[in-house]
Amino acid sequence: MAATAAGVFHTSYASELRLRHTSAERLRLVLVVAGLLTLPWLVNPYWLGIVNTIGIAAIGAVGLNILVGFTGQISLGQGGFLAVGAFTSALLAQRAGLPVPLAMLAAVAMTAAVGAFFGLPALRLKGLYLAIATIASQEIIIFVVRRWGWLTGGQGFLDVERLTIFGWRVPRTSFEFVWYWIIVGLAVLAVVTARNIFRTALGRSFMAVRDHDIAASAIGVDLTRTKLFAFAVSSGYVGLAGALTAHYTQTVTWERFTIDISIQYLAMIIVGGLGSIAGAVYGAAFIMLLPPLLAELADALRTRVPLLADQLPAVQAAAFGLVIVLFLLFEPRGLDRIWRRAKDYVRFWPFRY
Amino acid sequence: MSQFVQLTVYGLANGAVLALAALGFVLIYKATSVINFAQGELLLVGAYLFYTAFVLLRLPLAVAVLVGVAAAVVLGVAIERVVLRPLVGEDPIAVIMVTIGLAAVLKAVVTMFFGTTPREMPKVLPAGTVTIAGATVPLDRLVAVAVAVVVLAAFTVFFRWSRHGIAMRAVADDQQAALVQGISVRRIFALAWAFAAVSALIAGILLADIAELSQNLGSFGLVVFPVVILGGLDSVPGTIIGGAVIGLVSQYAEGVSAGASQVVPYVVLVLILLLRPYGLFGQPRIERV
Amino acid sequence: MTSGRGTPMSDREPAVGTDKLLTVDNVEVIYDEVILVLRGMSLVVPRGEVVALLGSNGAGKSTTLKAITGLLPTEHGAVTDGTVTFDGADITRAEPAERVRRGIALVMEGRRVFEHLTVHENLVAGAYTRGVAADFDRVYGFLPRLAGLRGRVAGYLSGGEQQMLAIGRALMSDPRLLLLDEPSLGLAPLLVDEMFDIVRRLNTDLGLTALLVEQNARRALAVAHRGYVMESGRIVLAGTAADLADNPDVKEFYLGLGEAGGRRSYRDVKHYKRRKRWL
Amino acid sequence: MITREYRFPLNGSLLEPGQPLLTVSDVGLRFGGVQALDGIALTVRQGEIHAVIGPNGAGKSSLLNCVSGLYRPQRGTIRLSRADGEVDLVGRRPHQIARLGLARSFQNIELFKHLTVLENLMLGRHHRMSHALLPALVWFGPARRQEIEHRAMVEEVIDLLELQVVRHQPVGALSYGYAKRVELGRALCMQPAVLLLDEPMAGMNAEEKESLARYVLDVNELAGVSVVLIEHDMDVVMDISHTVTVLDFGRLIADGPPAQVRSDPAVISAYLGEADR
Amino acid sequence: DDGGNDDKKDIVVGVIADLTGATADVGKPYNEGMLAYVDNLNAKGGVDGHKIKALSEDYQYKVPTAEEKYKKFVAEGAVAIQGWGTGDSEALRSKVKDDELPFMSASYAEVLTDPKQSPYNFVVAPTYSDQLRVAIDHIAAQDPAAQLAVLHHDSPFGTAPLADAEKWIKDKGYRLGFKAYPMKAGATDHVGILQQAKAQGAKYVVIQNVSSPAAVVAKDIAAQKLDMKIVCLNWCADELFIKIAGPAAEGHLMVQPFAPPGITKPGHQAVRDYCQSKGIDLDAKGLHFVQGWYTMHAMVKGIEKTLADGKDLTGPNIRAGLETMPAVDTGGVIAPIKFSADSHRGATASNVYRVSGGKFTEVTAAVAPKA
Ligand SMILES: Nc1ncnc2c1ncn2[C@@H]1O[C@H](COP(=O)(O)OP(=O)(O)OP(=O)(O)O)[C@@H](O)[C@H]1O
Ligand SMILES: Nc1ncnc2c1ncn2[C@@H]1O[C@H](COP(=O)(O)OP(=O)(O)OP(=O)(O)O)[C@@H](O)[C@H]1O
Ligand SMILES: CC(C)C[C@H](N)C(=O)O
Ligand SMILES: [Mg+2]
Ligand SMILES: [Mg+2]
Repeated sequence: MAATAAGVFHTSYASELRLRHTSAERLRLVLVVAGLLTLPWLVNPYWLGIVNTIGIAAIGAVGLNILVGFTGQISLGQGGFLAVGAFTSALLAQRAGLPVPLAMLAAVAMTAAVGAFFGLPALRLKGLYLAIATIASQEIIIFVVRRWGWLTGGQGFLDVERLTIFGWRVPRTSFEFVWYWIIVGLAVLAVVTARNIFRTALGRSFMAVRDHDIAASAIGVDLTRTKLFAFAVSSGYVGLAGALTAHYTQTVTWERFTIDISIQYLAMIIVGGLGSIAGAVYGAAFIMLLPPLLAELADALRTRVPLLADQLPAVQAAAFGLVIVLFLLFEPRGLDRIWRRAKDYVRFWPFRY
Repeated sequence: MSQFVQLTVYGLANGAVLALAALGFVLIYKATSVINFAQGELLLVGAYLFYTAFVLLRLPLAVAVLVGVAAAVVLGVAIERVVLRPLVGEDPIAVIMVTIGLAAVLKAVVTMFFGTTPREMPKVLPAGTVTIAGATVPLDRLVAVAVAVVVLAAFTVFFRWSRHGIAMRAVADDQQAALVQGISVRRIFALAWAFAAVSALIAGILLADIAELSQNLGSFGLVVFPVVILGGLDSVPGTIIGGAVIGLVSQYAEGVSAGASQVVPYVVLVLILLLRPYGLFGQPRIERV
Repeated sequence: MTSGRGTPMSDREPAVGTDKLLTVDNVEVIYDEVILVLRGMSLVVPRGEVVALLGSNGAGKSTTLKAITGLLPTEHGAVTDGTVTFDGADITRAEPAERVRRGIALVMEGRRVFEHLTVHENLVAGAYTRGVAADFDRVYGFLPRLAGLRGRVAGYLSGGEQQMLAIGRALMSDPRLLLLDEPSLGLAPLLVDEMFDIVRRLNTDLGLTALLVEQNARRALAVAHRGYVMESGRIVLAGTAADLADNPDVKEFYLGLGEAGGRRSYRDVKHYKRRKRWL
Repeated sequence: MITREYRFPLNGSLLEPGQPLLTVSDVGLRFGGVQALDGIALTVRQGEIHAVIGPNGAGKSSLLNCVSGLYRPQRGTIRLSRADGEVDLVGRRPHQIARLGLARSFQNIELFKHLTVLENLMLGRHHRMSHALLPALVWFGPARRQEIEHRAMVEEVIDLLELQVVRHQPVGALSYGYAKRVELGRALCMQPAVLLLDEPMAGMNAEEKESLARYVLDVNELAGVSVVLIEHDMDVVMDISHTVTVLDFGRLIADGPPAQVRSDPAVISAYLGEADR
Repeated sequence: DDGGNDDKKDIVVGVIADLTGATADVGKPYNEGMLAYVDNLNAKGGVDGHKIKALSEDYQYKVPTAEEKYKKFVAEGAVAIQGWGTGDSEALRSKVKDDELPFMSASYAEVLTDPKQSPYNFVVAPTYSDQLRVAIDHIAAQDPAAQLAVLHHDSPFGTAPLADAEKWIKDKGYRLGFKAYPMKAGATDHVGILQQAKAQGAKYVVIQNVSSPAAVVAKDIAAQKLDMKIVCLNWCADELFIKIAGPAAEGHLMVQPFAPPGITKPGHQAVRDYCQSKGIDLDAKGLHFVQGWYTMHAMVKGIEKTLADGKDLTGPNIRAGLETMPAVDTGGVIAPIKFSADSHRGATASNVYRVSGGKFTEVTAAVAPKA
């Protein structure tokens, strides 16, 4: 925790409960904010688009980490919950004509409810058994979404109109730019609220269930309520990510929410660091950035080593897997851990112990 | 009636292959408490290894199978050496993630060497059909079931009674404690992966023969999840029952409504899990305070 | 080999300069690359003796045993300085399995039996390095209680039975040096007696050398030839068991004896800050 | 005599000292073929330290688990007296029982190992805190106020058990002795009506036992908390407990003041042995 | 750039290709065909002196990746896009409309032909619906009361023609029975569906899927000795199906808009010449290579027309170019491709082949759905 930083003395509990204590921490915050504020002017729309998808993924990953990393309930149902968020918001906005912000809010609530429902097996199942049972929720949700003609009018997908907020339609030319502010705003909100949860009794009870459910029940934590609540809260964030996907990509199709996506999100939080909000964000960035960066690299190679050109796509796919493997060999506990170590290293340098 | 028999035979044949693929999962889980997301890709690689030996190198069938097995063992051991050894003692979830990465690598490597077009392979299993209770039943499916049963029985015996089988279960229980018994956790991991690769190879050969040899074989990995969970993540005999149940259920569902067969196994799975949280034969976690 | 059957161990002369089976020399251990736990830990276990290692919670006793058995890497720990020598060979960086093969066995803190295996299967696992040469009869003979429990699942045994099993399992590898980490922990008085008796018999009957980490200092010093006291990662006191039992600090902090020499009642103890002389 | 000012009452029971607080009657529990408890009956009185001893596997922990709802006995009742009457604990879920004021520690240290000492102790306050989502998301306002309020109580326990230096350490890296103390602290933070301690002193040296015994005595004498104590160290048991119950093979073989139990021949042959008298 | 006519800017076309994904078996030769066409064209001087710069990237048949690649091409100044699957074409449809970028793909879904709904999508081949209509017409002519089982890929690609087909049967007053069955991805047999089809009394099994699962169906039919005739549409009506199904493929029918290299048409010559010069075996690459080649050809013709009209290469201008260009003659490889402002349906006529002796044999060439 932050209080290990040398030379910080607290005179009240309130001061100790703050998230940032040292000037270095405050400086970092200022830098991050400044970075976020200037970024859209520094990159082209393509990269800004990637940043936007990272932002959405980060919201979803934060949600998943609440469930997996903080409550210890491994879930492979992420894709299904994203789908619930996306379809709910899209349907409410397109069919019922609800204003998009309201539709998204309803999507969050809907996904939370569905999440809690599919969390029911967690009351009986533990660990990897639960993980695989959540695949069932994934498959069932996707099944419903695909086969229920009413949802998509039998087309299997829904078109969503370009975002209009209070009568103002996001212009085509500054599409990514406008979305950047929406997505970053919501992502920051997601990160801040999630961090807040884990400063309070509610969040602690989640972590207690993760670390030791029997002991948790012995101190008065209602396991049923807490597990279902964790599913609901987590799914709420995931629903937001799903709703954003719907309106940002202007189309909803189940093909976007398959088990592969669930695995990809799991990859994000593991690579980022389980049980870390910041880690979820790092992980989302890592997993979403890796393929386009590899593609850039491949482009560079294509012209230089034409012989390889034919194999490049496969090489890219292999490199994606390889980077993940190597990364975890280097630091099995994730990016968040690397970041902390780097901070410690700087802080304690030149004294090692 | 004949329709029922027909579906049953095909269901069992699918179940047999599923059980073989599931076996690899179970072996790895038993020894390392890790879910191997690369199991489907092991199967894919196994099938292509056999293809290389049998078709490209034109080795006689028996030799080709042996070469395939040897190559699978090498692959399993190599995976352990290069990617799993440094992770001994780490949180299993990190290892699970590594297998996800590994899956991407293995699949891409197959694409690099063999391209994306399905390959033709001469039939290895007998091609004829027999008639059982009015149903036309292809011989290859029956042989596939037999092969699977033999292999699975062998592994069951190994785990129950051999020293290495017990050591493997010990490692799964408590790695540190196993280490101080002089059990080389690495060796056990290597063994588990080698076995998993071999069972995947066998499943791959069968699959390539009864269906086709293409990169899509990799997708079999995910299909196997309900099977392992149903039988119990750590139960070798459980894979047989799990495979049979899931194979049959999805086949029957397919015979009634084509779309439903994708979701029915999962529904069955959840229902069974609610009654038996550790699957049909899985070992409950001992939780005493 | 010892011949001291029946003679009180504490009466014996220290075996300084004799055949050293195990030497831990100036070992430094760091966990997680930052937590320094052992700071120059040194001790010697002469062949044929029982050596007691005392120390308060967190002193680093278990860590010392992990350094000897090579378990540290599994806990993000590492020996960053110093050497561990067993029977003349430097084993500081050897694999755990290699150390077992050389003849070191550990009874871990908290028993750590293989919960899902039966008692007999636990012993099979313990005999892994021995292959077919495993001698079950010897262990069942030595610990007859285990024979009756053969087929029981270890996870559901009571604490005392698990402890027996842990010792039996360690014996299966036919070790020359047995390391015991708090073997009497959680045992009922009768079993504590039995436990220490087993340790004594291991030494006298089987000729095993033992390094015994214990909180029950009185009993440990009674069975040991010599002892060490460690605090904060290094040895602060060493000597024959008898010498240690006489040391005023050991008396006060490890034996719970008052100034007068008699045992203080727990009721009479007041809050106090420790005032150990060696710190 | 040490005197301490408690700003917060640690005792959650309103009964007068000496009144029956926890009454176990005819409790029977079996696991497959093992009869872990067989017709156990005992009464814990307000203000007492009540020791439960017996050989390994006698059923002591099982008894505690029945009381705290982790096991469900097949037979018998376990009644807790409160100011507003008696409640039967059998059949209630563990968290409900905890909320009735039963706090416990575990034989093998069951802490939340990735959390800090402070967070573990704050979890002891869990059942007295609100867990509404909205305030938690916002933090500023009720959530923060609540944290500060309960933190004051937790600090009192930190002070009592001298845990200041490890306050922010994750408990996973604590040494055994500290971990045991944190577990005691977590139970104390619950302001329990009864404190159930399962071998709190196992694995400690004399000095550490002395200080832990002191903590338990303080909690009992100064704060008035009733304690049920399972312990194998007879010196501790005989010195600090008021009543001792002895179990053997799931059956109660003796019950009474320490001196009486100590000289009971059945207890000697089943448990104590000659050496430890 | 590489010397010569620096003054003429390269024309950037983005190609979203499946090179390693689920449909890579056909996606790869299709992509190669496109790139081969561009290479050939550039070697001959390009379009009006402009070189075509085709940016091709693998999207692994994943919708989100397709979106990412699309944005990348837009950022790199692409004036037109070549897509691939139905899923991603439909996902990108509104983007394409917003960005005003002409978009062709290998998805021949009917919705994409209507300029009112999809103003920037162009479909070069007969739609899946038209192909199925041709199949239905053919079957109705053979066996007016036959039962028809349509086995389809379980995705938008598979379901695209179903509703149209049912309507077609009704509108034409056919007495055919019709039932659709989704095929489970990665299945090792389709016996369950075939049992249902058998119960339905199906004589014809129309398959709207790729070759491998279609081959599995053929093998199942053979093993079960069922009396059913397969009719493969576009994506399974290829050499690969014949190869994998082996003897089980014999006698089955195919509705295929593109003439495979094995059925020699004048239009194959240019492709063959190019391949020969590069040492590529066209017959091994198969008909999807040709398909890719002529799809790109159609796109380039539209660009050529735009330039010829003296207009800048903007999306709307190219769209106008495509809509106003004369019918593209492919030398019989596919029926002439002609777009108009009201219809982006490039062609309606498909060929019907039968597999015999492991080869395509023409049953009827260039039949359009009955008027
Ligand atoms: N895996 C670990 N990571 C970080 N710190 C550790 C780890 N294991 C032990 N420590 C720290 O090392 C110190 C020594 O621990 P060790 O377990 O060796 O003590 P011990 O003497 O055996 O104590 P006890 O009598 O309580 O068992 C303690 O302060 C502990 O917190
Ligand atoms: N969850 C369980 N499943 C099966 N058997 C159990 C379970 N819990 C306890 N037992 C059995 O019940 C009996 C009593 O066990 P318990 O743990 O209560 O003993 P104890 O008196 O606390 O012993 P110790 O002093 O060793 O802690 C033992 O035989 C034990 O094996
Ligand atoms: C190969 C095919 C499945 C791709 C096809 N173009 C589609 O519509 O998706
Ligand atoms: Mg220790
Ligand atoms: Mg107990």
